[in-house]
Formats: sequence, structure tokens, C-alpha cells
Amino acid sequence: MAEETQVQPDPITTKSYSVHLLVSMLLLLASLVWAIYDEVEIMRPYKEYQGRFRAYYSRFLTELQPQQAAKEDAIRQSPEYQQISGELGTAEEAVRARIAEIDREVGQGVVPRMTAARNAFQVLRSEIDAQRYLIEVSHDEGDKQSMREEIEEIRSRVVEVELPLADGSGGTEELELQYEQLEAEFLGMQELRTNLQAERLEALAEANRLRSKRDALMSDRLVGLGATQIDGLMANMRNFDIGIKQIHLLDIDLVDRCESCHLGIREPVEIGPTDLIYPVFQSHPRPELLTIHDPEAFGCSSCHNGNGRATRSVTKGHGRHKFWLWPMYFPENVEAGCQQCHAKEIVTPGGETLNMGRELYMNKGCWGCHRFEGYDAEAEELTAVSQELRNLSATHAANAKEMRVNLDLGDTAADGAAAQRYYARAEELRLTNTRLDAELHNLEMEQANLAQEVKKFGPSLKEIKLKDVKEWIPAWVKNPHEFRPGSKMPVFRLLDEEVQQISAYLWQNALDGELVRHPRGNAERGQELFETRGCLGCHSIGEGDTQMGGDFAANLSRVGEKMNYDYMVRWIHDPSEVTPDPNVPDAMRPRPVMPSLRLTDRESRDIATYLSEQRTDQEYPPAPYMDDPEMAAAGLDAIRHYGCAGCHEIAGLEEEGRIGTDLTLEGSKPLERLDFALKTHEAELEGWYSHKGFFERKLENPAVFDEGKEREHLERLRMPNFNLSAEEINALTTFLLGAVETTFPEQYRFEPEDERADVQEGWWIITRHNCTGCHQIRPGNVSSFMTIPRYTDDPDWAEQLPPQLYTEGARVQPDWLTGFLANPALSEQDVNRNGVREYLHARMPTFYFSDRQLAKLTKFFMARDSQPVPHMPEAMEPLTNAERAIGRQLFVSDAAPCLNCHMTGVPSQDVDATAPNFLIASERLKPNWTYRWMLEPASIAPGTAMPSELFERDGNRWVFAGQIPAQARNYEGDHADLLTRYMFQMDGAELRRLQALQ
Amino acid sequence: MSKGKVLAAALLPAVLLALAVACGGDDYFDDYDARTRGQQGGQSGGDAAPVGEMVTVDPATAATVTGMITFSGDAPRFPPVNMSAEPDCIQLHGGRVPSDRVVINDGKLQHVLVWVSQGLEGKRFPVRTDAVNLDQDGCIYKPHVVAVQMGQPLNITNSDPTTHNVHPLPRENREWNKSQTSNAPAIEYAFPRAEMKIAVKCNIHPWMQAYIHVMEHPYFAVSASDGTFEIGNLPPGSYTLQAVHEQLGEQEVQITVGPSESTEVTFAYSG
Amino acid sequence: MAENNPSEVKDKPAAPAGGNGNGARSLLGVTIDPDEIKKKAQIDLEGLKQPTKTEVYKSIFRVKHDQTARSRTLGVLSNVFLHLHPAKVNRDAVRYNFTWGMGGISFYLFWVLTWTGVLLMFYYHPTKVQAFRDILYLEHDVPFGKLLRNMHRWAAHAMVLTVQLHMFRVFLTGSYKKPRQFNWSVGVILLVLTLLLSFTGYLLPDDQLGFWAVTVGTNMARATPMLGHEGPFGPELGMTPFNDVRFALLGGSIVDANALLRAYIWHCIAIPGFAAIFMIVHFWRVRKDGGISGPAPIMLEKEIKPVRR
Amino acid sequence: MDWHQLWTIVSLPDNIPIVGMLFIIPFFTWYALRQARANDRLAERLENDPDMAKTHHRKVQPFQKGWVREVAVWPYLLRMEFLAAIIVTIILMVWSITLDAPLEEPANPSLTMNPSKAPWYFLGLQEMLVYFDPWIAGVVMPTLIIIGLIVIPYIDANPLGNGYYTYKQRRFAIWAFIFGFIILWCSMIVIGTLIRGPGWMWFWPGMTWDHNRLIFEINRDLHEIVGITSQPWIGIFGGLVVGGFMVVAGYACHRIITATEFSRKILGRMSLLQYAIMQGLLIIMLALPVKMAARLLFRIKYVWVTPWFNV
Repeated sequence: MAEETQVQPDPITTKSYSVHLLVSMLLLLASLVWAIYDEVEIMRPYKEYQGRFRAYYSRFLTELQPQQAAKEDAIRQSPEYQQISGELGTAEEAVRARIAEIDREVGQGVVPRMTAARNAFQVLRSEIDAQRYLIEVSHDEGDKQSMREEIEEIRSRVVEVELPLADGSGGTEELELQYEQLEAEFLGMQELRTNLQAERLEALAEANRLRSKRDALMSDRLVGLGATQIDGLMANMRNFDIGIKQIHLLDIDLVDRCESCHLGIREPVEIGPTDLIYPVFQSHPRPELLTIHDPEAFGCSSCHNGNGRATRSVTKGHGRHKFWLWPMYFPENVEAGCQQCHAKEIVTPGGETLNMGRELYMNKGCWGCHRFEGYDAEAEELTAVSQELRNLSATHAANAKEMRVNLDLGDTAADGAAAQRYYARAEELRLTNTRLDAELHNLEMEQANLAQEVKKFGPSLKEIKLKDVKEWIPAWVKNPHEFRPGSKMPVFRLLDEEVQQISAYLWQNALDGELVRHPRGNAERGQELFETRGCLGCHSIGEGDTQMGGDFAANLSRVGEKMNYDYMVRWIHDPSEVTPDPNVPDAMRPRPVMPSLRLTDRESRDIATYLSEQRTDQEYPPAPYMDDPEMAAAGLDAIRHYGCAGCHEIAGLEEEGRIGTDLTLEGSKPLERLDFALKTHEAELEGWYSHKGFFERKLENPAVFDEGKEREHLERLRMPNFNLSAEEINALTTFLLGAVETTFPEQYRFEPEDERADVQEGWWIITRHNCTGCHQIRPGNVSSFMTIPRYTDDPDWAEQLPPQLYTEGARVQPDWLTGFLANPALSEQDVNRNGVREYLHARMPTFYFSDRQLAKLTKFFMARDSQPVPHMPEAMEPLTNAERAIGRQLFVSDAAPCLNCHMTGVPSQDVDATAPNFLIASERLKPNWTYRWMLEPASIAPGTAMPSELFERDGNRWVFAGQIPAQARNYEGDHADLLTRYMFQMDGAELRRLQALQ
Repeated sequence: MSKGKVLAAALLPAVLLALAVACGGDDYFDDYDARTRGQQGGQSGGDAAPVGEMVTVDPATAATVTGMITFSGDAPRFPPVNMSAEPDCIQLHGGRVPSDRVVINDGKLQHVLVWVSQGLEGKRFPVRTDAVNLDQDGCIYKPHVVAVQMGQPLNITNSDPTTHNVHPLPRENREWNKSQTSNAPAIEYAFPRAEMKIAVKCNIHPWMQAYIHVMEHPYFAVSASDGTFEIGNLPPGSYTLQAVHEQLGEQEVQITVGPSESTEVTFAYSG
Repeated sequence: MAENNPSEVKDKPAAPAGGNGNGARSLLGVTIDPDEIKKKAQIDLEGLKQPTKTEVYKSIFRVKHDQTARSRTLGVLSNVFLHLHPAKVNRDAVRYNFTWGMGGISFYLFWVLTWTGVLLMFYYHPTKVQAFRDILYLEHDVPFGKLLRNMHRWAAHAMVLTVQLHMFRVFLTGSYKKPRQFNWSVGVILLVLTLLLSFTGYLLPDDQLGFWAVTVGTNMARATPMLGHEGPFGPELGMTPFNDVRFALLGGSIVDANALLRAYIWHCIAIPGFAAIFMIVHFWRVRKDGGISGPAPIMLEKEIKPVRR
Repeated sequence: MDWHQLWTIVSLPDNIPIVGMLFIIPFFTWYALRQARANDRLAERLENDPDMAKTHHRKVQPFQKGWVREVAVWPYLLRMEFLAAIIVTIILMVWSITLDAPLEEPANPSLTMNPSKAPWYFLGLQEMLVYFDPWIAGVVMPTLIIIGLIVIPYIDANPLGNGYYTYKQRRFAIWAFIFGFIILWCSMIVIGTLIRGPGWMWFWPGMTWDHNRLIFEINRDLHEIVGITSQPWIGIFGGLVVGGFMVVAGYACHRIITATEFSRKILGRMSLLQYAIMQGLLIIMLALPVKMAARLLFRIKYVWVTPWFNV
């Protein structure tokens, strides 16, 4: 509708887009700048970390430097340092002139002369070498000859050289030399230089020795870094380059850039969490772990998880976001990472939380329902061994058949040579089978051993008719923790009728048998025995504040309410004595976990009497339904459903499998497979939708993921409640979080095949048998005994603690140890005693170890102390008569009151003894250990009654610290060594002689 | 419909979204500062300083506490010391050696530690430098109870013709066990940490027993054979005084002492 | 053996020339006249003031940049990139409101995708072991790597969207009508290729998202009638999981290493190649079918001509 | 109302295009129809005013004498293209800086994602899987969509509306396309992305995507409802139903096609083949909503069951 009269400018061709273009170009530019800023700054937050670290750390070092310098000064002022410094000065002064002379001679004389001679020599030699090559490639003998002459000519050519004088005076001499003379000149100078340098070294030896002594003194006394080292660190900070700090492990393509922000981790100065204001900069809290696992070889995320590559943000780097499968462990679970490589162990030194988790898994009986590789390995090994046996037997039979065939073929062979081949083959097979016989025998032994070792976690329920009070059983099944708080038997969520059915089944299917009737004993004596014999190593008694003893076995506070007295006597006297079960052959009968304390009948009765008085006046309602066969039939289903047979021997359910999931790789299970059920959304919102969140909540309340679910009773979650403490939950969570499929190749994993494997193996047995309930095996390990008031409060009882086993392998001979473990009484008849420490009230019990376990335990102790197996006894120099006399004197001198404490076999004296008899030393101990023990017992067994500093150093030998008996004064040898030899050659007669002397 | 509007409509949400995301990044340092600021606000004025101030006591105004430990009733009976295992020791005594576990002279109890258990928190005092002596004499520790300040030297001597070993069994200090032959030089030791009732044993002579109390401050005393004790140079103030006997237990008393005052306190034990 | 400093050689003859004000000099037989050199330098400098007059410029830009119709026409026609366009277009087609620019934007996005894709290929290995790792590497190690991948991904999404909008626009303006029927068909094929390009790229990071998307996508191929082992008449024709059309797509019966490699090759070589060919046809036909369809004059109902058969 | 859940789905980087689509598609539809209305008004005026029809340049865009009818590509078109390229680049850069392309866990064939979804542009097809067997939803339908799109120019016999937006001149074509593109294709994508949760269950926006959700739903085949229990009667019955649907749908389509004088005139220009193909495609397109309704409202799984395939 344009007005034709007036033509307006065409909007299309006249409109300018300059502004649009300018604005959009500017925006484009801005977005480019933003992209670069994003890439350079936002995506590299570590730059700010590094800037701050440099500032804070420099300030920290500046403050630290003078403190350390002052410490160093203080050490420099100390008389020892001053003295060494003085000596050093003197020593340096004494050789200064000579050193200067040598330096001048070498620098200005010998080396220039040598160089000059060599240069001239090399010119000639190159010429000769070229001629030689021509000779080698020439085919004309005449040419060769002439060229050889040419070489001769070169050799004899006289060269004029100007050589500096060797004495370093700066002068030169002009010489006319031939090829060989030049070579001699050169070699001569070389030798001279070597000699002079050797002389220089020799001259400085004393000064160097003193200097390193001085430096050693400094580093020995100085806590922390020296001032110069700190200066070096400060210089590092001045030259600090801002950029990615990364560890790259090529073989597993691991890139860890953790240290781009955690800059203080490997600083040699200990940086506390707030020393540099922000904890991100602190140094690794356990630097000793980094010395074993050098981050350059292991990286960071291999242990800690997280996304080592990511540097974009804390969340990304720590991998704590959706879709990252390996989020960093939280500090309380940090030891979970150990299992990446230490998966085969039950004890990993330094991983105390993890160890606790593993021990709980073992000793709370988790493996009754949940398989976990390594736990209950005996059962699986037994299967494997049986299979292997069958295979070998089949091979054996096949071999035998083939042998017969070959013999027949040989008999009918056409000619002798062929017959011989068949016969040879038959012979070979016969010998193979002979070898197989031996192997089969070993496997059979192993099978028998394993059959003894396989045992379920809980007590056998086949004997409950003889053992327990009938009416008590349903109450216990209903809620074990009400009767016995903290019991390992967890609380199942059972309906009352299920309780009755289960009880009825157990009762009606239990074995019938007769028990020997026992009279009542003396409860007071029983209590004393119970508290001191060793029962408290595993069992506890009392509740609340008065509870004492170990938590490995049951708390016996109310045991009198549940157990029959006669059964209790039999059980205490010998746990291996059981009512015969017609369905289980004796050889296949599992040995009880509870060991025998080798008590007399009277002692057993006393303890049983004391224990049977441990009861409240709780009344149990009558339970007639327990004799109702219909109830029992229903009970079988309930028992199957709840997996009771996972932990208990139950008649009719011997072959029952586990009902729970295999947890070996639970930590790598996809999160989606963990059933958060109705809690999923809540977990996501509250931030615990993670493995950790699942484990913690499940362990705290195993029914938690049933909450709100509309389910039939039997469809509900079955896992019972163990009422774990927060610490236990954390330990088990740590253990499960670390139960992952390792991402590391073999060379990273700790799967040793040398003696360290014996140590790994041994810990399994030790944990399973609670050796640490009585003994201290690892430093820091607190035994149950050490928590009993009697032993902590009374210094006299402190000496009654069972021995520490820190260096047991170095102490005793392996054969003896095996024998001792098999029978700690060291006697077949006189069993009611300790074989070694008869003076101890606590008694080393007889465990029902199989031969395999005995061997493993022995190997464990030997391997821990790097003792060679088999053991080669040290040759011991026999005592001369004179030495024997001196030894005798030393033994009874006031300076060494050995017999005041050590047992002698004289009952009146042994009442107060606190140390073993010398008579068994030679078969039990190793001389070298004994020698060290006498010198410094406290460093072998901290807190021992054996006093230290019995000897003092005299030149190269140890002599008695006190007054030396007259006869020994002239003795030139080492007193401790003499005493060791004396001890190892002591016999009964000698001991009597000693007593007479005393 | 101009391109300008289309352009604005397209870019605006994008820019807004971009800004929202750009501001949402996690900043460790700011977060940490914010967190710790909150904590410090809550903490201030809470805990006492871990290391107390060093106090110098003006002798002009210092107070003294003296007192007596009495015992009434039947004393617990302990069998006499049996030294039969060591003839050397028997010879040092003319016959029966009474037990040193509870020593009562005319109703006055010996070997009781009296110390200021409350009222000195957060203060530090100079360490006493005078050595305390613990002698092994006649195969008996003399005295049976000693008290030292932490860091104060303790000299253990052997006056017997026989070898002893000195074996303190602390729970918090370092444990050690040294043999000491007859007339050997004194073992000097200063306990670095405060700890009550450290038992000392001689493993060679199991009957020998002593107790060492290591105190944080210098305000303590052990009752003498006449049951008296004296704690001097005490800054004026209110205190709780505690008496400790390993066998007979503990007693407490509240006292207030003014400048240069002298207060008398009696602890009465009974059988 | 000290080497001769080359500067010394130069300096030597210069030294005696110091006081000589007389023009040309000779060095080693070469005549050097400073005035001559100065004059020539001036000419070069003058030339730089008018860069469009230089030979280099003229050799590259063969058309004058001025406002005459001829220059403008030649500017488009003689440029290898611009000659896709006609010299002149419908005046109203210049506005966005008719075309929405979606075709051009799609092409631009394809171009962006090609470039980012090529750069991504530098860092990517289509193997099970490395694929996922390479993506992490791109995210955390490669400078601008994350930006690169993001741009590739978002440009791909955007392209799927713009191609659909382009089709929507073309339909609504009736641009497919005679004589552009065939070009519409080409466009449909390009749409399908765009979707396939995007889909094959989905698997390449080898993460759960891509894996399951591709699994779901290719599972449908199982049911292809006659060619899939779960499709109608498939089993009857002997189809099994190991010989059907899905197997051919994935190079296996599951989404695995072979599927990754196939997706990669389809994504990077085959489909872009086809798409490029069809794009050439598409653009060619736009020109040949009379350029952009509108905005055309409105045709009235009464002007409909009877159909000729 | 679970805002967190809603935000989780909407803010998923890969879902940005769908959220964008919710705005962009309606916007452009409105934008196109606005222009169409302007053109329609002009067409009406031109119809009524033959004189004007002769003189007017027949566009809504202004034109005056002296203005060129064609403008030089350089610079008038190229500058616009350049501007567009810059703006697209800016958008892309900002988008790429602020939002990261998704990367989930490494592929794990043993761990099925729930829900596992195809790329968003195929979600329409995945949604169709609910209503049809894979061979229809995944193979036949896509093929027919492609073929249908390709043949559009050849079956559209309406010569009007070539090169300009119009509604009145192409009512049926526009309705059919909008129905196919927006109602079926785009909205199914939106449903597949935002509505379908774990187990491919229907979650209204704001409902929590609960993995444990269970719904009771029994889908039956049509012949079961009717009570036919044996082959070949089932097949024959199904065939009859499908055939019946085709007849009914074809009839309905035909009624729509011939609703107005103008459309009848256009129909007259079509060959039989063109008509047949159009009818076929329309019937199949209609089959989708019909089957959806049968499934969602009447819980019918299959209408036609044969030993070889089911529909």
C-alpha cells in the first residue's frame, strides 16, 4: 500500500546491520574470552590452592626456621658436638697443607700433562688405525706388506711435544717422543693421578669420619628438619611452578593429580591440619605408610579411591558424584582401600579399623550366612582336596591299567627291542603310581585334618537336650540379647509361633544320652579358678560396669539359668567329649573351638558349681509344645528359612548351605543392586545413597529396608540384628567397602609366596582361636587378661599375665613349639599344669589343632621373626670345667639372682617363682635369643619382670654390672655368653649343685 | 518481528543460565572459612586453655596447710614380711619384719598422700628441683610412699648387700625395669607425666612394694610417721584437699586460705 | 677450534667505508648503491599503503570490492564458497521470518560438528579398553577438551532440532511443491542421516547412557520383519541372533567392541560422507529448482490451472 | 509435588533439547501461523478486489516502485547468514561452557539401566513400543514415516501455497502435518523423556520416580474380550477388525478430504494412485492414536493375533 508519489528508501538495501553485527561480534568475543577464562581458571582451581600454599607454607617455614636453627645451635653447643668439632678441626688442619699440594699437582701438573700426551698419542693412533683398516680390506699381500711398513714408520716417528711439568710448578719441557713413549707417558700420568687422588682420600679419611660422626650426632639429636633443609624448602617455594602436580603409573595407566591441591602431603615437615590454615594442605597423617607404599609407585587413588585425574572441583576430584564408581573413602573408612592389595589377610598391620572389621566378620559369625572368600576356607579346601583325591585316584587306576596293557603288549611283542619299550613304559607307570601313592596319602591326611578343622560358627544344637534347660530355649531363641546382652547370637525377628516351632524341632531332634552325675563343688574355689585359670581370656562375666573378660566367647553371667550342671562339668573338663552321634563318624566330627584347660575333675566341678550359681531368679514358662511333633515339622521350615544351620550343627540339616549373599565383592557391587527399597528417594535426598550409607544403616538395623513395606512375614528381610556398636558398624562398613574386585595387576597386590605368606596364613588361625585373648602378639594388642581388674590393679598379679609372643619365633625352636602347641603340658601323664610356666595361674590350654594347623602356627611364628625353616641348631661351644665353675658362681652371685625368680623344681621355692625352669632351656630356646634376652629383656618383652641392665659393656664384651665373684674376675670372655652356654648345658645335677651353693 | 527480539529471546535465557552455573561452582576456601567461622563463634569462651599460665607465688602472702592423719578402730592386719627366699635380707633384720602396707603409730597414719586435688586447674608452677629419695634398705622400700612433682628428680638407692631390681608399673608413664646391685650408684629418674599410685616392685624380692605419686603441681605432702603433713607456699584461695592411701582409700576436704594464713586439717581414717 | 663469527665477516668491509660519502661502493664485485636501495624501499612502502593494489591481493581477490552490481555479482560467483548462492535473491527471502534460517543453521552446525568431530578423533580410540578412558582424558587432560566434547554434543542435539524445524518450515510454506518435490525427498533423507549420525555417536563414549540407548535402539532391529530373529517371519526364514540384521548392525549379538568400531566408522566416515553427498545435491537442487521458494506472490484459488495429463 | 524429582529430570543436560522443544515448537508454530493469517487476509482481499490483484505485488511484505525485486546476495543475504552464524556460535559456546555433556559409568552389560532410554529423538519410537510390537514400532513405522515424508510432494495435488505461509489454502495439508509432527512425533518425545520413568511407567510431572512402584495392569487381546479362543478364528477375527478399522478410517478420511468445495476440487486433480497412497498413509497414521487409546483406555494389547505376528 505504498504511496506511489513518494518513494521511500528500500528497507532491505538501506538498513544497516552494523550495530547488530558489532553487538554480536562483541558477544562472540566475550564468549571466547569466557571460554578461555573457564578453561584456564575455572577448570584449574588448583592454581588458587597452589598460590595459597606457597604463601602459607613460606610463612610457616619462615616461622619454623629460627626454631629449628635454635635447636641446632643448642646441639652445636653441646659438649659432644663441640668435642667432635674440635677433633675435626685438628684433623683437617693436620692434612690441609698436603691436600693443597696434591690438588695443585693434579690440577696444574698431572692432568694437563696427561691431556697433552694423550692428544699427541691419539693423532698417531688414528693414523695407525686407518692403516690397519686398509690392511684388513686389502687383498694384495704386497700392499699389505708395504702398509705394515708404513705402520712401523708411524710407530717409530719421533714427535716433538711440549709437556707441562708433572709437579705442577707451571713449567714445561720439550720432549721428542715416539708412539710407545707417548703412550707410556700418558698411562704414567693416569696412574699418578689415581695415586694422588687415593692419597688425598686417605689423608681426609679421618676428617670425613669425624664429619659424618658430627652430622650423625646432629641428625640423631635433632627433632625435625635442620635449618639448611628448611632453607632448601623455602627456596623450593620461591621457585615454585604453578601447574599440575601428578603421579603417573604407566603400567596401570593411573594418573593422580591429588597433590595439585594437597600440596603438603609429602613435605618433609609435619604440617598439622591448621598449620597452613586449611586442612587441605596438611601432610599425610601417617607418613610411615607412605614409606612402605611410595606414592611414586602406588599413586594416591589406588588406596583412597576418587578420581585422580580430575582437577576441576573438589567433588569431581574426590569422585563423590553420581556415575563415578570409585568415590573417595571417607576418613573413617580410609582403611577400606588397603584391601585393594591386602585382600588375602585377616590382619593387615596398621589397618586397625579394617582388622577390627575382619575380626568381627569372623567372630560375629557373619560367614555363617554370607560367604566371603577366605572365611571358612577350610570347608572349601576340603571340597577341593576331596576332588583332587578323586582325580588322583582315577589317574592311579588309569596308570595301573595302562601298565598292565603294556606288560601284555610286551609279552606278545614281535621282537625284544619292542618288548623292552613296552616294559620300560610299564616300569615308568609303576614308578609314577608309587609317587602317586605318597601324594594320595598326604592328601588323605590333609583331608582328615580339614575335616577336623571345618566347624560351624555357633555351638552344636544336637546336644541341647543334655545341655540346656528346656523352658529356657524358646526364651533364648526369641531374643538372645535380652538374656545375654551383646551375645553373638543375633536377634531374629521371629513370630512367637516360629519361636515355638524352632524350639520344638531342636528339642525333638537333639541326641539322647546319659551324663555322668557329679557332686557339687566349691563355688568359692571355682570363682578363683574361673577368674585366673584363663576362662576370662575368651569369656566374660558380669554385666555393665562389673563386666570383665573377653568378648570372644559367651558372657556367662546367667549361665546357671540355662545349663545343666552335669553337662557343664563335662564340658569344662573336656570340651571334646561329646555325646556320640550315630550319623557322624568320629573322624569327621568337628573339633570344638573351646580348648581344654586340662582341669582336674575337682576343678571342673568347682568352676561348674560357681557358674551354675550365676543366675537371676527369672522363671521360664512351661513349654509343652516342645514335645509336639507337628510343631517340630513346622520348625524345620522355619529353621531352613532363617538359615540357622549356617552357624549351628542341627540334626537333619548337615548339608544345608548358606542363605545370604556372597559378600566377597560387595564393595564393587553396582549401587543399583543394593536394595534401598522405599528408602531410595530419602537416601538420595539426604545424601546417603551410597555403599557406605547402605552398609551402615543395614548393619545398624538389618530390617531398615523393610520399613514401610507391605510384606508377608516370611517375605521380609531375614538378616538378624546383632546390636552392633557404632564403632563396630564403622569397622564392618570399612571392611565391606573395601571388599572389591581389585583393579590392580598382580605385582601391586600383596600376595607373597615366601615366608610372609606363612604370616598371613597364621593370623587366620590366631584370629579364629583368639590367641590374642591371652597373649600379646602384635605391639599395641591388648589382651582380655590385661583388662581384668585384678591384673591391672595389683602389681603382683601383673606378673601373672600370660607371656608376650612378640619374638616367639626367635625365642623357641620350631620343633619344640609344635610339640608345645599340641600339648602345652609337655607331658603325657602330668597334664594338670603348664609345661613351661608352671608358676602361672593362667593355663595355656590344649587346642584341638590339626597337624596342618600346628604346622601353620609354627611357620607363622618362625616367619614373623625371619627364622629359617627347617631349623638348624647353632653349634655351641662346650663348657670347660673352669668355665662351668665360673658360670656356677655367676649364677648364684648377688649380681645375678637368677634363682630368686626362675623355677628350680623345688616346690617350696617355686611358690614365688616368676620365670621358667632352666632345665628346659636347651630344648626350648635358641641361644642367640637367650643371649639378647639377658642383655635387654625390656626390648623383647616390655614390662617383663626380668630386670634390664644386668650387664655392662666392657670393651668388646659384656660383664656383670654388679660385684663380680672372685673366680670370674679373671675370666676374659663375655659373661652373658658364658651364662647362655652354661644354661644350655645345664642338667638336673648341675641345678642341684647350684641350689646347694645358694 | 525484528531480529533483535529473536536474538534477545534466544540469548537471554542462555546468559542467565550461564551466570547461574558460573556462580554455583564449589569453592573450598570460602566454604571452609564459612564453616570454621561458625565453629569459632560457638567455641569462644568455652574450653580452658590447654596449657596453663606459669604462676609465681609471692612468699609474703603464701599460705600454709598443716595437718594430721588419724586412724581409729581396728587396723587391717597384714602378715609380716616373709623374706625366707633371700637369706641376705633376713640377716638385715633382727627377727620379724612387720608389713609396711598400713603403718599406724599411736593412732596416727603414716604414708598418706595429701594433695590439692582441685583449685589449681589451668596453672603451672615451677618444677621442684630437690631430689626425692627412695631407698631400698633391708629389702624394704623406704619410704613406702613417695610423691614427686612431674619432672622432679627421684633418686633410688640400694643400701642392701644384695641386688635389687627397680620396676615401676605405671599406666601412663613409661615402664622400665632396671637392676641395681649393692652399692651401685643411685638410679635417677624424673617422671614426665603426672600419675597417681605408680606401684614399684622388686621382682627379685616379690614382697617389696612402694608407691610413687607423680603430681602436676608442688602442693602435696606425705604424712610422716607421726601422721603429720605440711603443704607450704600455697597461693591464697579455695581448694579441695585430698588424702590418698592405697589400702584405705581417699578422703576429701574443702579449705579456703587467705594470704599468709595457716590452716590446719585433720583426716580421720577408721578401721 | 673457535668458529668464525659470521658477523665479523660482514663488518669487515663496512669499516673502511665509514668516511666515504660517495654513492656506490663495491663489495666482492657486487655494486651497492644506498640511494638506489632507499628509492626502491620507498616504492615498496608506498605500495603497502594501498594493499588492494598489490599483486598478492589481486591474485587472491579477483573482484573489486565496490558497490557496482557487477562486482557484487562477481564477488559471489567467483568465490568457491559463496557460489553456492545465486548472485541475487528474492528481496524478501533475506529476512529471517520466512526461512527462519534453519537450513543455513543446520548446515553451519554440520560444519561445526565436522570440525569438532575431527578434533575429537585425534583423542579417541574406538576400542573397549580405551574409549571410556579417552573421554575422561578429554575431560581432564586435553586443553579445551571438555569444551570440544560439549560443543560436539550440543551442536548435534541442536542440529537434530534445527533440521526438524527446517522441515516444518518447508512444509508450512509449501516449498516442496512443484518444482521442488525431489529436493524435499533429498531433505527427508538428510533428516534420516542426521538422526543416524547422532545415534551412532551416542555409543562412542562407551558409558551406560550410550550403551543402553544403543541396546534399546538396536533391539528393535531384532524384530525387523523377515530380517530379524524376533520379527514376523524371521525365524521362518532362518534368522537367529547370529545372522540377522541386528548382528549386521552390531557386528555381534551384543553391543560390544565390534559395535563400537562399527558405530565409529558409520559415525565418522560413512554417514558424514553420504550426508555430504546428499547435501551437495540438496543445495544444487535449491539453485536449480529456482532458488529459494519464497516469499512468493500469493496465488489465488481462481488462478488454479487445470491439470494436464 | 516432588520438585526435586522434576528438577532432576528437567535439568538433565541431555534433556535440555526437549525442554527447549517445549518452547521452540509452539513458538515457531505460532510464528508461522501468524504469517499464514496475514497472507490469508491478503489473499481474501485480492480475491475480492480483482483490480488490486492485478497491481499488488501479492505479498504482505511492503514493496514500492523503485525498489529492486531481487537484492544482491552479497552483502544483503550474506550479512544475515554471517549474523546467524555468530549468534549460533555464541549460543553454542555458552551452552558448552555451562553445561557438561553427560558421561555416566562405564558401560556394564550386566547392569541394566532403569529406565534405559534411547536418544531423545527416538523416544517417540520407544514410546510406540508400548502400543505396538517392536517390528511395527521399530521397523515398519519408521520406514513408513520416511516413505510418507518422501511422498508428500507427490501426493499433494494442491498447487496453492507454494512459497508462502498460508492456512486457508491448505487446511487439510497443514492439519495433517501438524497432527503428525506435533501431536504424534513431538509430544511422544516429550512423553518418553519427561513422563516415562522406571519400568517405563507413566509418572505425571512432579511424581517421584520410584523404582519400587508397582501398578496393576492387565492387558488383554481383543479376541479374549470378545471370547474367541482358537485359531484360525482369532486370526480371522483380528483381520476383520483391522480391515474394519481401515474401512472406517478410510471413510472418515475421505469425508474430511471432501469436506469443502475446494478440497473436492483438489481431489479431482489427484490420480487414483496418489489418492490410494494418501489414504493408506493417513489410515496408518490414524492407527497410532487409535491403538494408543485402545491401550490406555481399554487395556487392549493386540487386536490381531496370528501365529506369525501380532498387531
